Amino acid sequence: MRPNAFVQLCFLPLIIFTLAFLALPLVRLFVSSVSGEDGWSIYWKVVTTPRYLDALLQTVFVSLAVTIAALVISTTVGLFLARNEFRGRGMILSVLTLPLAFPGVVIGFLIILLGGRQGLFNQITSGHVVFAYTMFGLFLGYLYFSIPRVLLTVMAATEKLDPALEEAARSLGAGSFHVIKDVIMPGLAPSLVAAGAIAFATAMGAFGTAFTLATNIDVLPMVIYTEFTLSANIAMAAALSVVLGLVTWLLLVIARSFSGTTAAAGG
Amino acid sequence: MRPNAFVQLCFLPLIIFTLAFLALPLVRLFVSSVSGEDGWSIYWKVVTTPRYLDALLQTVFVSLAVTIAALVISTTVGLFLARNEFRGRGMILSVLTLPLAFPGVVIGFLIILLGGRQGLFNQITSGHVVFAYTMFGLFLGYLYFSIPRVLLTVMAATEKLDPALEEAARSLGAGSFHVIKDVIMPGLAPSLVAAGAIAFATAMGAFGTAFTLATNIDVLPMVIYTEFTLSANIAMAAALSVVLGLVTWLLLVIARSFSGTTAAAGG
Amino acid sequence: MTLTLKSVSKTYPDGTVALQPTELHVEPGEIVSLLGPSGCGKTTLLRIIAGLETPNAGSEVRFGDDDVTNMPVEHRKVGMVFQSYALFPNMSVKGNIAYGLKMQKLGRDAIEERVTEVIRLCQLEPYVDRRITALSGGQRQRVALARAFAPRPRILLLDEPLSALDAALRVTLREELAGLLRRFNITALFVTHDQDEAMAIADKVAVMSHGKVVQTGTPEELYRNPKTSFVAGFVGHAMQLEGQVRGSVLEMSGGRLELPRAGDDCDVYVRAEDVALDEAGPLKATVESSTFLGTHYRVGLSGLGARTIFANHAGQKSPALGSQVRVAMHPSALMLLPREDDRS
Amino acid sequence: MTLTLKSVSKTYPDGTVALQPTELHVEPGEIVSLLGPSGCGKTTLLRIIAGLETPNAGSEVRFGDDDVTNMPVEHRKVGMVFQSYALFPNMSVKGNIAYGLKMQKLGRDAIEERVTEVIRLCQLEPYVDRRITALSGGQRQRVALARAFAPRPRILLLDEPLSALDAALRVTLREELAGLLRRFNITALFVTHDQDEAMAIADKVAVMSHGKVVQTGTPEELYRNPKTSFVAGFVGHAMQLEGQVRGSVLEMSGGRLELPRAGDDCDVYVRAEDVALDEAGPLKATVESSTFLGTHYRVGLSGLGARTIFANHAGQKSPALGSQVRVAMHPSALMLLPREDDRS
Repeated sequence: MRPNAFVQLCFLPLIIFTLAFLALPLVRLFVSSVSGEDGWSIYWKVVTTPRYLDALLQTVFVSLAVTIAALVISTTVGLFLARNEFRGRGMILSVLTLPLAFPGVVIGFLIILLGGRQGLFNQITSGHVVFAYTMFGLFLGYLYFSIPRVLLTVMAATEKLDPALEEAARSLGAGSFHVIKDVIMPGLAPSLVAAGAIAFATAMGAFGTAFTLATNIDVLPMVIYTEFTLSANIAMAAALSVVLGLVTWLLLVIARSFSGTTAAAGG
Repeated sequence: MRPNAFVQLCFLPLIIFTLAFLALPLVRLFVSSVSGEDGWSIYWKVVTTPRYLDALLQTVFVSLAVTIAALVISTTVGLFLARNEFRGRGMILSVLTLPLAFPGVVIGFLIILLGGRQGLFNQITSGHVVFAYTMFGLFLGYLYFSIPRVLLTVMAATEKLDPALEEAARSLGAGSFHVIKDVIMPGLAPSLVAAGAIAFATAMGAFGTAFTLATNIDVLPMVIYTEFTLSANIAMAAALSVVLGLVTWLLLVIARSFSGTTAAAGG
Repeated sequence: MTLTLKSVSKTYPDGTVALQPTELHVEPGEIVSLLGPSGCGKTTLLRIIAGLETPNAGSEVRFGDDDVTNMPVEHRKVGMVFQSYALFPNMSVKGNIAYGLKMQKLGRDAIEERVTEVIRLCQLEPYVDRRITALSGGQRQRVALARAFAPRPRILLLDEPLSALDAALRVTLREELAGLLRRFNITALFVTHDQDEAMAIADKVAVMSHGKVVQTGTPEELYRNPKTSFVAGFVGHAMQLEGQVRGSVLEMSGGRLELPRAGDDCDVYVRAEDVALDEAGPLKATVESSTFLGTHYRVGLSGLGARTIFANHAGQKSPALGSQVRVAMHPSALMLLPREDDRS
Repeated sequence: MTLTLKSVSKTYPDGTVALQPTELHVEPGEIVSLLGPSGCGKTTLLRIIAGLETPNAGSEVRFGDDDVTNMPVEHRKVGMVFQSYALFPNMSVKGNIAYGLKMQKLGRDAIEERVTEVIRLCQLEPYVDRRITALSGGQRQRVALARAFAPRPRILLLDEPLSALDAALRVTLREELAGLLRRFNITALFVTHDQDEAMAIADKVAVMSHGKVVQTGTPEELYRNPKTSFVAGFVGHAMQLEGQVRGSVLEMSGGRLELPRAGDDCDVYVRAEDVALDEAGPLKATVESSTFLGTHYRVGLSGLGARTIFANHAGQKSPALGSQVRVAMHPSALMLLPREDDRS
């Protein structure tokens, strides 16, 4: 009946192929995790072994910290840039989005150049400030990574806010504080949730930065890498991957239900 | 005169701080690259040393291939999913976007589980198909990574297409092929350019996947890591980072000028 | 080309009845309007004729002798003008107009010739190479019309062609559209919810309500001789007079009104232009509001029933607010219509 | 509260003059409309009064005795109704209406009391706890009005309050709005491009053109005694009669028309309702088009000049297309207006 039924028939094999391509590896991953010598209890082991649990908690913690910091900084700066026209605005925007072009490894490298043993800060303070190899260094690296992404989302959302809403609030006697609290923040909320979810997911999985800073930072992707490559403990690596994936996926799903379908579209 | 001048004054320091935070490391990176023993000629060395040039070209090549493949697959699947309502559609969408939750390391790991020496394909074909450690494995890994992101962008853009445009073309006698060529593709073009730019930038910088597959794949982020950590050749690592950043940034800028300001907002 | 619909109906998968079995006949060259409030099924009917919507089984759509019920839209040779115009933003004005001709695989010269002809007819010469985004609303409308008309369609279908324009433009473009359609000399069917628009453009109007065509006729027929209270209310804004009909007299709270005939099972309707402020009138009312509208005052009268009755008063001065006036309505202006439930 | 504007003007940074020096005086309780085509500066003027736009130096805006020229909008105590209504989507109907009172830091009971009062006045009781997105266009308009009115503003400013509604609703809501504004008993100023809207709601209309108020008066004054051709054309659609004025006679291509007085430097205007088809009329014309509009036919006449002249013909039948008719216009209906360039 429908005239493009033929075209749809052509699409079908592609869909099946794509699904298989995307789903098969995940099934395989899950099977691998429970086919080690521990069987299903490997997931119990993840939760009870301090090394794994600590890594998981640390990863979630630093990711949350980065998400919150990136949201606060980017929202403030984004609002300012979206609402003010001045000379050099275009240049500032370009600089702010430059980090988008650099991968995680380079970002880790940048952090070492600044906060490493031969880094800028250490030179200035003559040997007192080394933060590159700590959790704080990782935090800064991830933050560096996240700010431009969140910033661009906030600015796009700000441009879509109806300026009449703000004017209405002001005509009713609202000062700047109330305009931000009652009009701008509720208007930006969906975009902030979406951007935050992306920032969180990115931080959860960031490997390049962590690996470059290396040494003794135990974040989950690092542990997975170690288990797999160095210890050849495939089952545990798979189990940890499944846990990491589940946590991130849950958060993305929650964010999407808060902010409509656009949440992961920014990903 | 303007009532929120005070608030703007408060923003200013934050802007300056943010700019410094984002710009300072980059300046430092550039300074590092030219303050080695080669000075400025290090950039000449990048272009003339086969190892570096090959890595750069290989990285650009595999990124382009991934971008094109992801665009073709995601556009076809995305159009089909956006235009057809059927049972299980929600589930298919969830599966298609699951890879968003997994970081590069895990993706690399997945590729090994499938195409490695002990991988699924090798078991099925009894020892004939091992592709995990080749450029093709890397390509598959990146593709796995890119499809969901491009797919979501395409679907969001498809929903925004005016269905009346399609109906208009059909009422003028256009068949399915012409509808896609004359109406749908031009309508999706800005989103496709934006999504493609993001896919390209991500592939250019992906490290986790490459590192997990490891061994003899020379992509740029790997070379940077090697130069920095193993050879302690900081100047060359910095120079390669600058080149990588510039290439990616140029592409993002070009894409943005094609598709309006939304290009990098998806980033 | 004649257009014939036989028991065309449409039920959506969720059970909503968008269109009850409908008959319609349009003569060659006739311009017919489907008029009705939003949600009455008029757009569904138009889309079924275009082939953009599939009617229920048993429906029949004929273009002349050709049964097109199961023919896909791209083979029906209809010209469609969409509410949003749906012009291709990636093509110039000329590209849009030539599109249908290209799809017919005509030769270059033939396309060029026809495009030039249509552009001249629609007075689009100054805009030929413009981008669609550089056109005003009225210009877009003309391009949409030219695009639909260029491939010589069998029938032209227009979906609320003026509703995307702002009020000030609408009246001017209404007359332009009416002129163009007549110059095209083509069978045309257009949907609108605006009775002025339907009357100004169409030869014949089909009034729809709740998925059904309730009356078809020339604008004059519908206005002067509505068959239902819905048509009376929708075409010309007739107001119901509340009261008790006794023989050929209506007893209202403001007095007794003579009817043109006995009408015991009828409701009585009148239009504002037939309500006269007349010192010798049989009814008493109080002036509640008064609005100057240029040619006349629109005077709101209370006391003639629960609802306000409006009178178009053409005098130089409006009666004072709150004053008592006497009101007359000529029996010939009163419409006696069968009592019915509006929703049926 | 009186509103007084003294030489208020506005030039944008890019040099565009949005508003030439303008005087305006509004009496307490008066409802005044700013009427004009889009781009005439009426919205700019309204926004300057609200405090949302800064006028040029030398401008003066007074609310009663209070010079508010440099006062920011949040301290001006104005009630503003926006074209898009701009209701807060994250608050309920009640939350929206209470917002202004909360900003005044009133006590809970005082807020509750005032909100209840305003909700009753605007007949919003059934919607109190609804989300904004669950309201129809007409309900949104009433909420926007209630929200602006609740904090007892000194003046109510409305920016095209009806333009977001579709045509069918607009006429009904026009009367509802007029009623509410009068019940509020507040000084109000509203912007519109629709002359019917301005006439139906306002006590006084200020017609604007090209950044200037060109005439102020009651609807009747503007309609019957326009001072410029722009006002005559915009209020009541007067048409210019082309021809040569010789003493008190206009020599047209269709014949000679008697004028009410000698007017050698004048253009002559007439409205469609004053053009009569009359066998004894002095002018000859050809019927070009005819549209039935219920109360009358709108007959297009050619031969009276280069442009088509329309006549509202109230008869039961329209003259045949192409037929020759004779046309009369009563001298008292002709408007002699100083010849001028419309753009000035």
